Amino acid sequence: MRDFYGVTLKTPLMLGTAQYPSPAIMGEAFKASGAGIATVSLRREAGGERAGQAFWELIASLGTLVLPNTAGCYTVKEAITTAHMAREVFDTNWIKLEVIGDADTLQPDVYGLVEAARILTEEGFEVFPYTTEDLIVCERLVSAGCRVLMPWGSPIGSGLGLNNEYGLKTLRARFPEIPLVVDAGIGAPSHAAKAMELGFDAVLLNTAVAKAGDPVAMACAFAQAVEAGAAAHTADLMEPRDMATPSTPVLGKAFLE
Amino acid sequence: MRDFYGVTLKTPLMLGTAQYPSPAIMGEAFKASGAGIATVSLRREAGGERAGQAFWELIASLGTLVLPNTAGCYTVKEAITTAHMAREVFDTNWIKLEVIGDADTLQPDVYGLVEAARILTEEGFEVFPYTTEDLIVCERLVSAGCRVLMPWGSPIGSGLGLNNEYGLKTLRARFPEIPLVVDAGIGAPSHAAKAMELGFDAVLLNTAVAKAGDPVAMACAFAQAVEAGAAAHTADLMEPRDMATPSTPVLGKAFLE
Amino acid sequence: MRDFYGVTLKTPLMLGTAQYPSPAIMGEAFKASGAGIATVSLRREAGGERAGQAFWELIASLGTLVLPNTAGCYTVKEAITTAHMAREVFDTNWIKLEVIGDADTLQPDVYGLVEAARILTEEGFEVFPYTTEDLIVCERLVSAGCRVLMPWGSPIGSGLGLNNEYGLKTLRARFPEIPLVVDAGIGAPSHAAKAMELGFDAVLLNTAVAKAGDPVAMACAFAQAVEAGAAAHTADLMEPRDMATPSTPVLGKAFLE
Amino acid sequence: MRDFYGVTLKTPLMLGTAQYPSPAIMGEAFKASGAGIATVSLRREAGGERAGQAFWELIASLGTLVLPNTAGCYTVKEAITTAHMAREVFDTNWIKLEVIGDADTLQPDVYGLVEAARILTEEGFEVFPYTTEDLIVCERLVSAGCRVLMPWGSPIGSGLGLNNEYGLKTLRARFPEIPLVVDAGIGAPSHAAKAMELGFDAVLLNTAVAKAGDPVAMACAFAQAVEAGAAAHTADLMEPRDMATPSTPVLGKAFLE
Amino acid sequence: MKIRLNGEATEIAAVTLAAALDELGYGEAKIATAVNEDFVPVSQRESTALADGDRVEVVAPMQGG
Amino acid sequence: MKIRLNGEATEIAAVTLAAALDELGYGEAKIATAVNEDFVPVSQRESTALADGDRVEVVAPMQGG
Amino acid sequence: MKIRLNGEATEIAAVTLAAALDELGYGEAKIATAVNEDFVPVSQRESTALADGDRVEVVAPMQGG
Amino acid sequence: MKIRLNGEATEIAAVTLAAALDELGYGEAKIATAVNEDFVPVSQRESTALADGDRVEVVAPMQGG
Repeated sequence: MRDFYGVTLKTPLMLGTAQYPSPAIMGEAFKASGAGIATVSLRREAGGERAGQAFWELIASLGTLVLPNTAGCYTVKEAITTAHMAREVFDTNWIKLEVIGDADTLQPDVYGLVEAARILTEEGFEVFPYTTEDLIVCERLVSAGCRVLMPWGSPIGSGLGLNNEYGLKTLRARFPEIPLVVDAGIGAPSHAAKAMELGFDAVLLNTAVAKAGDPVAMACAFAQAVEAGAAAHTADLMEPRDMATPSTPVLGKAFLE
Repeated sequence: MRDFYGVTLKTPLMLGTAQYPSPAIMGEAFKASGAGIATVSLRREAGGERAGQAFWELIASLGTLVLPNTAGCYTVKEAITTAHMAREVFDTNWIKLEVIGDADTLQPDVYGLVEAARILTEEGFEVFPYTTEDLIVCERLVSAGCRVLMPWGSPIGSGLGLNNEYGLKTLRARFPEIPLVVDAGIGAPSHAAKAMELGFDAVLLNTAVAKAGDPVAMACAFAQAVEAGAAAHTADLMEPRDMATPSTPVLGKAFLE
Repeated sequence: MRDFYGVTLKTPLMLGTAQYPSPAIMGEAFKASGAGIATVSLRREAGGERAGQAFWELIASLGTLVLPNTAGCYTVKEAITTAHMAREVFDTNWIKLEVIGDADTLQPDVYGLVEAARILTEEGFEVFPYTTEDLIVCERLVSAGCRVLMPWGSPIGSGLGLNNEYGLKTLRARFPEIPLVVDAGIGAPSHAAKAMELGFDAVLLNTAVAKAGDPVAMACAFAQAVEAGAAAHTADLMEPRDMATPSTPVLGKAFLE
Repeated sequence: MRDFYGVTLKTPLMLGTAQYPSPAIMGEAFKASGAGIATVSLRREAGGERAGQAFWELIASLGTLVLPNTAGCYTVKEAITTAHMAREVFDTNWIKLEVIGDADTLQPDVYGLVEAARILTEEGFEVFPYTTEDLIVCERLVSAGCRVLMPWGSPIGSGLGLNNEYGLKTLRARFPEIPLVVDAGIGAPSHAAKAMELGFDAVLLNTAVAKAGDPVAMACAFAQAVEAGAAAHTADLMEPRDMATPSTPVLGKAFLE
Repeated sequence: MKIRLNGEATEIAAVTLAAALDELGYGEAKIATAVNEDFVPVSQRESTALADGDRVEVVAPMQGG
Repeated sequence: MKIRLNGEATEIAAVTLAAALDELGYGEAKIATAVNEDFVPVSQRESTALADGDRVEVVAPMQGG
Repeated sequence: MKIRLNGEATEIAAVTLAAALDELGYGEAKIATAVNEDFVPVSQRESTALADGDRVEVVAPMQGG
Repeated sequence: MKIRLNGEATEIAAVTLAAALDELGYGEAKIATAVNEDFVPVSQRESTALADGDRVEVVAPMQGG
């Protein structure tokens, strides 16, 4: 099994911490789903506010690994400074690198992304780049030192699933050694299962769980779906056939007409 | 939760018993997946052969409910006689009614199907009709007394998944009270999860499990996938959106450029 | 080329006459598109009203073949009586047979359809049955004497296109001699082109043209699309490939780095 | 209508000149389809060979505009030198800029592409960049001076059609002023029609025509399909509906049962 | 007598379908007819007697899909 | 007499279905039976006489999808 | 002097980042800091002098996707 | 001297690109040239001296997609 910078995941599920109805529900979603990695972020805090403190204690209580992101950064400079602040606050070399190129689609700026990935790698970070499914971009990221790739399925928060299955398949075929995570756009467990059936190593979710009618139950549903997809990939799926064949051997059928 | 002729399923997974590498592996697939219903059939047996006896003991040991089928029957007469023989041998009123209309696609003959369903219902059978996703056909089956509907996803053994999602959605919307099972054509856990996300009550599989590289692991994968899909349907899936929205609140973002 | 009860179509486009902004625009749509067949219907008329007369003169001026339908008929009896009235009024043996099974989806009742098709054929009609893509149903229709099949692409007026491409492909493969028309559900020229690429003989449209912003231009667009699809089918389409190959021979490339 | 560096296309069809069974058939394909732009390339020639001369005379006889490409270039340097040689030989400032990133998928290297586009624009070229559907990459290309964008549909020669419709739609929405061409991957007229229905300005094809059973007929089929799609986009397509509605007004239906 | 014409209660003096159509103003209109849900061809309108309560349908060409 | 057992020509001495099944070695096997395409339940095997040329089907449980 | 704290004009007496954080009530809060868009680690807060108009960012953990 | 012409070792007497192209039989062919990976326009072929080992590329129009 492919490892994430030396860490083997307990489960192929990574879960975001934003947009839940309440911190308690968020905590439940993690406990119930067994998600092994929680993505977190940073924001400005006023003196005496201590909101970050409270959130931090909640996260610490989850017993998951923490993956800080650089959400909302539009430049290499912002992303790098944010990464440094995150490393100090969260005490980890892991960084989910987001260099956003567009405020509507929130898609990666693949130019800033590769540059930031190279710099951060040189500075000792272990980079989880949020990228498109572009093979060439992914090769650049690997050359820059990334040992994990996190292509989007579709735009963040869209829930559209896997917009370019062909592109994701190509990545799996071309990076047999690199852990691949579908990050963003997954809206239903069937999408997550499909990603794992393609041979991906994990799925990173947030909106589909946090905005579900019942986030805790939905988190569990996704946990099962990713394990189902992973198991199916290992167990070797049947090839679809254009010709139908009987499930019941016709040999020895009684003659009754 | 919808019941199947008074029976509440332990799990939404129904599993066929054909085409496994060995009876032992088949048994393992059932035990490991917890499938609550096993489909079975009948075939000619010679005096002293006792093959049926051995198979029967294996099935009995699984502790599942047994759903005999009328596989390979092309006429109402054959199907009805087969159903009577099955009722006696398997000691159950349940019958998975197949009236096949074509030897290649193995698809239902919706004319013979409705007639046979009516007759068998009158004779006290509890009919599980293998049908197409045709709304009108399904209304006829319900009028004929069927309290379960089993539309195909795609041709038996094709593994193509859900060829007509729109048709399946229509059935769910139009038969809120009737248990619906996708029977035939499912090739991967993501297909099964999708069917459950549409609000179906169960999935019936055989080839995708029996012909997998590792049938036991694949059976478990499907068991997880159907539960994931069922849970997701209950937990209320997010609506896909054509516009991307951030998972991380932009409020309070540090200004670093 | 397959003929429709002895008639060879000028173009593979059949056009409905309902829902246009005005009779004049409808007339233009026919003239501009060169559609060779116009579907028409019957409705109650009061004494002295003469609305039917006016419509009839407009249709007659189009110089197309006329295909009366039995739209809105829910029983065999209604459909047959309507067919007889249509034969007298429109002076043709052709009838687009609709036996509707559901008021919402307006889908065919495949039971009434086959019975009505048999009776009408015996009474000398040349039946164009509006059917589903069900292979067995289509075999029954052919046995009942139909020499044309008109499976739906998706529900009437939905514009969803071809909901079950696999089913349509199967029909083409199984009825090499019978003219096949996709009737209902087509929403865009790309849908119509696809149907023809599958080897269908014609497409019947109404809503997608009549409800377009510019019905006349849209009718022409569909006329081109069906001819494009038909020509492509004849000219033998390339097989899609999962591996990319260069369009430009690499042989003899200059070495410039 | 959007113009291509001041040129208004006669038709939305651009056609490649490679892989035809013979030069004569290629010539016929152009004449019959009316394609207004022919893509061409360069290759090494030995003294006295004059193959290029013969090909050039054939192209000149077509009376189309000529769009030279930089096919097979993997570096900025190669692409730029090739562009200069092409400008001299073909006597045009137009260049279809290909900077290939991978020998299997032949997909663009979006890093080299943007750099080469900037340099060539500064040197007075009018660049037609072969790119992915990445919005950010396309914004960079526009900033670099490109006034045409040519995103791929799927890998060159694959015939898979539009792998990421969502991405293409996004480009159309975000670049209302820029002519957009789907370049590469189109395999059937229905794909080409779809691209135009999305509001694209043209389609560039080669393999699907050259490798068809009858390239001349296929070229015509594509010519019709792109015009159909363009007309449909202008004529305003109906919105697909999830609820079916009748094509025939039910008002005034005769009561016959 | 009272018939139902296209679903509407209607009083007519005529006793045959042909006469009724004239009386009701259909004249030379391009129509087809049914009585009590059975088709009545032009050739039989003269010979088709109407009785009180008969259901008469008169239809004409219209737009269709 | 000569019957067809599961499609095969077979010579038997027995004159009832029950006896035939014993003679043919089915003993206690878990089977169901049909004669000339009609189901014959266990309860009627004794009383079911066989005639020359009868088509007898004997089936047992098997794998199914 | 006047600095901009998280984008807001703020008057402080302190002359080092560390002192400023105390003065502003951050105390033991779990925070990270940047001055004029450059990260300043905890270890350098003492030695980081602030000048009039400096842009100081103070961030803390929050939810993220 | 020895140059590489389109990747092939080639012996020429000419000392300018223009002369080399004549010597090599390109005459009036519709070609473009590069020396050591740099484009050399027609206008500069006369003035472009070749040195031993130079890499000369000569290309002509061909089919392309």
